Amino acid sequence: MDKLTLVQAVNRALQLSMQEDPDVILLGQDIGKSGGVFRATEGLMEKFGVDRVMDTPLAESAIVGCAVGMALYGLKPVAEMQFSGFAYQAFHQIEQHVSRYRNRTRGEYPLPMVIRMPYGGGVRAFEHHSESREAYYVHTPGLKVVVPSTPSDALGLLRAAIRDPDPVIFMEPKKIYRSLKEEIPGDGPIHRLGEAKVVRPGEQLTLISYGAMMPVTLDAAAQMGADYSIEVIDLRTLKPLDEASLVASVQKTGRAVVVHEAPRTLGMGAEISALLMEKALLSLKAPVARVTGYDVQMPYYQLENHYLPSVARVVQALRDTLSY
Amino acid sequence: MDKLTLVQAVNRALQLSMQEDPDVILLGQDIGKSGGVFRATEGLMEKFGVDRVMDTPLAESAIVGCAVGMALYGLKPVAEMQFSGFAYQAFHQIEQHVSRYRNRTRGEYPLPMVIRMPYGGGVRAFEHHSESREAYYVHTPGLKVVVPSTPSDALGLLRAAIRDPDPVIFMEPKKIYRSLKEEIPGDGPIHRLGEAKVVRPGEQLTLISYGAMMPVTLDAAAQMGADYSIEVIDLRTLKPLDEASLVASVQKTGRAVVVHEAPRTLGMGAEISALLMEKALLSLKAPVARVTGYDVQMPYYQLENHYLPSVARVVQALRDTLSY
Amino acid sequence: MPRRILESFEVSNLSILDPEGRADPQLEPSLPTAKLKQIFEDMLLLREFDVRAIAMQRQGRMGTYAPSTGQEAVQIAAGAALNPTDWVVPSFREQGLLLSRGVKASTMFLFFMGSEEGNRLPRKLRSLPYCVPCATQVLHAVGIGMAAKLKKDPVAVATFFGDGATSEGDFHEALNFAAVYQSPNVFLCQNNQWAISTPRSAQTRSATLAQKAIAYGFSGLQVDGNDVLAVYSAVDAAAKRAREGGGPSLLECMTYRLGVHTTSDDPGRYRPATELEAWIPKDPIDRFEKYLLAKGLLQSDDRARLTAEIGDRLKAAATEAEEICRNLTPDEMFTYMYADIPDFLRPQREEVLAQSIAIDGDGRAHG
Amino acid sequence: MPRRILESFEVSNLSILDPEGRADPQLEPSLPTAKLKQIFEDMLLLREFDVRAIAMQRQGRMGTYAPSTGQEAVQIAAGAALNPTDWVVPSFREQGLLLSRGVKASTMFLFFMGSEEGNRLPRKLRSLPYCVPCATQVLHAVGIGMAAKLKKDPVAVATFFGDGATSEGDFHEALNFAAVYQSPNVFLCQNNQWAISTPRSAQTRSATLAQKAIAYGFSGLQVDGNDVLAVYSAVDAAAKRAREGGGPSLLECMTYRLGVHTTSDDPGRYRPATELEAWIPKDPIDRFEKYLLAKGLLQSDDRARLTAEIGDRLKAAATEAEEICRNLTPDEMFTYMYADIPDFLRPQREEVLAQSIAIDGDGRAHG
Ligand SMILES: Cc1ncc(C[n+]2csc(CCOP(=O)(O)OP(=O)(O)O)c2C)c(N)n1
Ligand SMILES: Cc1ncc(C[n+]2csc(CCOP(=O)(O)OP(=O)(O)O)c2C)c(N)n1
Ligand SMILES: [Mg+2]
Ligand SMILES: [Mg+2]
Repeated sequence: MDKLTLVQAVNRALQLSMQEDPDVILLGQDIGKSGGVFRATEGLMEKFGVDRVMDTPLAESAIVGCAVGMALYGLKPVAEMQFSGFAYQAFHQIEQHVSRYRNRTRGEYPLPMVIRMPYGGGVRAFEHHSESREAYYVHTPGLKVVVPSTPSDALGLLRAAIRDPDPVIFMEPKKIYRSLKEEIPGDGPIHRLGEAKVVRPGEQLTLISYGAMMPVTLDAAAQMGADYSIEVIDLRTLKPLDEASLVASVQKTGRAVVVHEAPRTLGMGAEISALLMEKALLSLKAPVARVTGYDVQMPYYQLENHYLPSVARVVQALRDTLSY
Repeated sequence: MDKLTLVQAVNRALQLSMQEDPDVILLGQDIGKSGGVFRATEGLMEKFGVDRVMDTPLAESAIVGCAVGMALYGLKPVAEMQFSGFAYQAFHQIEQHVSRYRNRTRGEYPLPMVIRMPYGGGVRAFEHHSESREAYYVHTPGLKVVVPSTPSDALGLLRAAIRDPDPVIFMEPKKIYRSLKEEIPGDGPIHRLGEAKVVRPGEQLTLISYGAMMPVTLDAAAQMGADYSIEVIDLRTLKPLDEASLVASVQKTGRAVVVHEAPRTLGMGAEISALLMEKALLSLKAPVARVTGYDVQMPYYQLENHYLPSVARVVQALRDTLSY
Repeated sequence: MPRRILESFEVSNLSILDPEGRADPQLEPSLPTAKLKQIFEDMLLLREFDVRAIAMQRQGRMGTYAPSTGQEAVQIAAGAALNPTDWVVPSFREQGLLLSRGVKASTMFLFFMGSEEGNRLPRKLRSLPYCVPCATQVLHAVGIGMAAKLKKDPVAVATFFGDGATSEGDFHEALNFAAVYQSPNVFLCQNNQWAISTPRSAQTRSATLAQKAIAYGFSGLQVDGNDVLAVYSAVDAAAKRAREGGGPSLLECMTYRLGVHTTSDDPGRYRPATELEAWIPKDPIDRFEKYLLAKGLLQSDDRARLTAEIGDRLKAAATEAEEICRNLTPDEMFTYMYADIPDFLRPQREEVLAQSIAIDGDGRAHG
Repeated sequence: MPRRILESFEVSNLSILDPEGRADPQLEPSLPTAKLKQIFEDMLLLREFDVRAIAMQRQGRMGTYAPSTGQEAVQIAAGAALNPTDWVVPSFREQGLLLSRGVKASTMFLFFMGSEEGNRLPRKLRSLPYCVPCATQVLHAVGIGMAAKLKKDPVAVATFFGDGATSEGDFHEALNFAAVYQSPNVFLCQNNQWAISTPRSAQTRSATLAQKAIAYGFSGLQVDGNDVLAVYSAVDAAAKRAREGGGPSLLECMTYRLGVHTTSDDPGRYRPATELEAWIPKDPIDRFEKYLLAKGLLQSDDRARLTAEIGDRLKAAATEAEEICRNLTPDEMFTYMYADIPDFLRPQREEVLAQSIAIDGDGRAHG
């Protein structure tokens, strides 16, 4: 039984998917010979050859646009954006084609493809290497958006994303790429997309997060001690959102706090708050609170930890919400 | 005193701005000789010459990227995206530079520029000519986002946007470009960005919208008749949002319905609902309701009116909210 | 050694038919009679499609329409030079190409009538539907080419775009990828001299568009795009090269948009009438007709007869398309978004169905 | 007439110094002694900046760093050939260029230490800060050029980018706009043969990058980028042409990244050691030193002495930068977002200030 980090789990998921389906191919910058700037694709070119693990020129729109073409032909391309901050170079291909091809052609040309991208802050990197802009993709009809927070989920969700008949934006929390190892039995799980997970059951408050903010969120829940019963939910899939699980939990607890590092305005917290407004207002004992990145550009690394939600900020929101 | 349509008001605002400030220049596809596909820039090349009204090659990223350079040099460029559905070709320039330059350089290089784009459906156009994706820009820190709904506001807001020291995304509701004329005395107003407008005062419910959905929204309010007292607010600026006005209104009325044609998930309605959750929960007598476009790609024109919020849908939401 | 020449390049032009429809005997391709006749008929079909579509647009029976009049040789000869196993990836002005690939006329009408049914092109036709954002489709064509190469399928992938589209970043990225991966692509530019109101000379400063291939290390050829035989020969050669692993080619086909950009456009605002007049004598159908007449493959009244027959077929196709439009139901906007409709969309679909909106024949909703 | 040549093109290479530092007498530019010495000093400064920055990165006193070792001639000679009234628009690997334009070393350090203070370049330097997304800055340079032309200011605008950046759509759109508007741009490619792990040969199939200018109708020149005199002459000529209204030029400067892509990179994974070895003898500083020694403008111990002096200055600059970092306050992230802070951001700023987070010297928060 192997112990894997999150980035190793991504690598494993790619390897298993390529083994079981010859139509799965990878393309991206520096993913082949060098194994990717985060080593997510390490060893795969050696294993599957340069035809199935393609080092590309420096052009994101081409990577996504060619992946669209490959998917139209019948392959299952998995494209890597080196950082989510450079996926905007391909944003028109994503909005105009990735999200639309199936619908536009009345199902004649589905697009089974995955776009992987490391996202998020806290790794002391250059500008454009720290953003969290999942909202752009969640707002775009036709996409699915997945963000794992553990090695095992990364494996199970990525395998599911690659098998999924629809295009999936797969955002990888680079801050926790290597921060913990998990034992994964056998080939590991294959998840279903669209299912949130209660990672800690509780009765008094529903604490919701995903991706790299999960450890912070769990720490905050732990810090509240045994006096408070906090239910922690990991969204895992941001689109389609597991509305039923969220609503059921908040109907039980009557309180909710959402944590994410993306900017507050029109971040996931807004949608979840609006959802609970619509579906659980009468259960609410306090306003749904948002602990988020601020509505500023992610500062360069000297100040990035002031930008990112901290355990202290989450704890503060939990206290405020519990004592409302 | 002239009667102007909304698109004529845009034209007038551009003309006045160019007259009073020689640094204002326009660039975009087909804006010069042909006067723009919607005639928004008609006559301006004749008046101000090809140096200040630049017909460009077919390349949105270049239009925005060069506008950035011009603004860095000290000009005040007003770039036109022919349709908002093609602005994604420039999305990386917007996210990576337009929204960041001032902050990145600690104020040394502000970017006084405007990106105009017609948006929205209901004009029986091709695919990509009908979207409403203001949420992308509203979520992006560093931008301001303006959407007028009347000729007079279009004039006053565009002049303000051009004078503004920060970059402004100016989205023009093409469906109502010509649907009504308004008398505009003298040079017309110069608005302040960031101020919503109560276009119809009321006591029982706050009905919030902007842009091309304002006529639908006002019709719905009117259809409710004299038995109901509905306050209608036109947001006008989506970012920065006039939170104070919204909260004050809902604290008074206790009910709110938001109408927009953008997809529901993470559309403006989500942010407003979350805002009212946080700032007005105790005043709420009913959940804040959203009447929006669906979470699908805007259908081709045969079905687009089924996608767009209709008066009937707004009326239904008003009834449901009032009787909650 | 100080200033030494590293490389030199040339760009040339191919033309086979002269203005009077006489072919250069050295270059004239030997095409079967049936093929020549088919090309001529398909050209008439395209022109007639324009006539009917513009009329319907004026009657309010169709939305914005982008005609091809003047560009028949490029589309039809290119289509004729490709195999059914090859792929075609059009922009939004290739009605003729798609019709010649077997797409039903009613389907083509449906696109312009505002229904996605106009994009329901059976996979077996290997013809992608229209693509509105300029140059984005060029990348899809390269991806298809890369995939075909990977699968060792000997197919060419021809993609079509306008002169304006060559200014977009996607054009550049596509040609670069195609060269790097030696994908089996034929890049076919319909240089109709205008991108809405922007003349070719203001779009880019290079003397030709064909020379842009030099930037990617492969060859470009300028072709007389109003010359059926030149287009056929050039596409045939490029497609063969592609199928045989010889990599991509760029063909700049010089033609002219004789009509409006779309039915929303008024070229009178920007285009000198003299320019239009100079191109009218180069009409590709007239030129090809002269060639066929001289060869005895056509009689002088054939064109009128064929046009009338085509008119009847198109009339029926338009009626069929209108019938399909009448039967569209609003929940279709949900049906194809995902393979399975996700839970969160179900209530939205129910809402749209519950809305009692009366729809009239042309899709305007009252409610 | 059928197949006729329309245009022909050539691409050539410019080189002035031979590997032993001997200049071609026909091409040797006549530069004042002071300028020659300044260039040499600035090259040493750049190399020493790398040494110090890499050391600090290893000590945890600096974040990721992108060194320039091996590329000193391009950056410094290009900077020297430009006027202070010209503009420069760098990518993220032009420490030397910016230092030679008068940017303080402490400011350059601050960028890599993770503070926007590293981008606070006084407007009067006409030097834009670093730009991380490849090729996006090339468009800004064109916009600046267009604006300068509009204002009739006789300035050149030089922009820098790597070989990898030429594959991006923005590169294409920029060169096309520059040609169409005849903007006063110098496009300077630091072709250091690698884009992270992608070798030049896999980036594009064209024999040279210089020939890409042909696509836009202007001229490209390949330059020996490890040759100070060739770079100086080429940039000087291109900048003059630009200032005089002669339009844009593309210069492909052939150089080599002797070190890592960034301090996060390990070239051992992808780069053959033999290639590196072949480039070491072409070291641009050694070559230029030989030239200056032969001319008697330098003594054999000058380099060591200058390097030591520079080392001291850089040490002080690093200390200054670290002092600035210690005094950063978190509300700065709000201060510069908009000209005036909007109401909705005020509570967020208050929240960040209210958070009691202990900060240690290198910016890690514990809270
Ligand atoms: C990315 C993008 N920007 C803008 C448009 C709007 N538009 C539609 S057609 C057109 C001109 C296209 O010119 P060209 O490529 O020469 O093709 P043609 O119309 O002449 O066939 C423009 C600007 C678009 N469709 N896509
Ligand atoms: C748009 C974009 N995509 C990806 C990256 C990540 N990245 C940083 S440097 C680099 C390679 C750049 O190569 P080149 O242009 O040759 O410049 P060099 O690093 O050699 O100076 C890449 C891919 C980026 N900065 N920008
Ligand atoms: Mg054209
Ligand atoms: Mg390089």
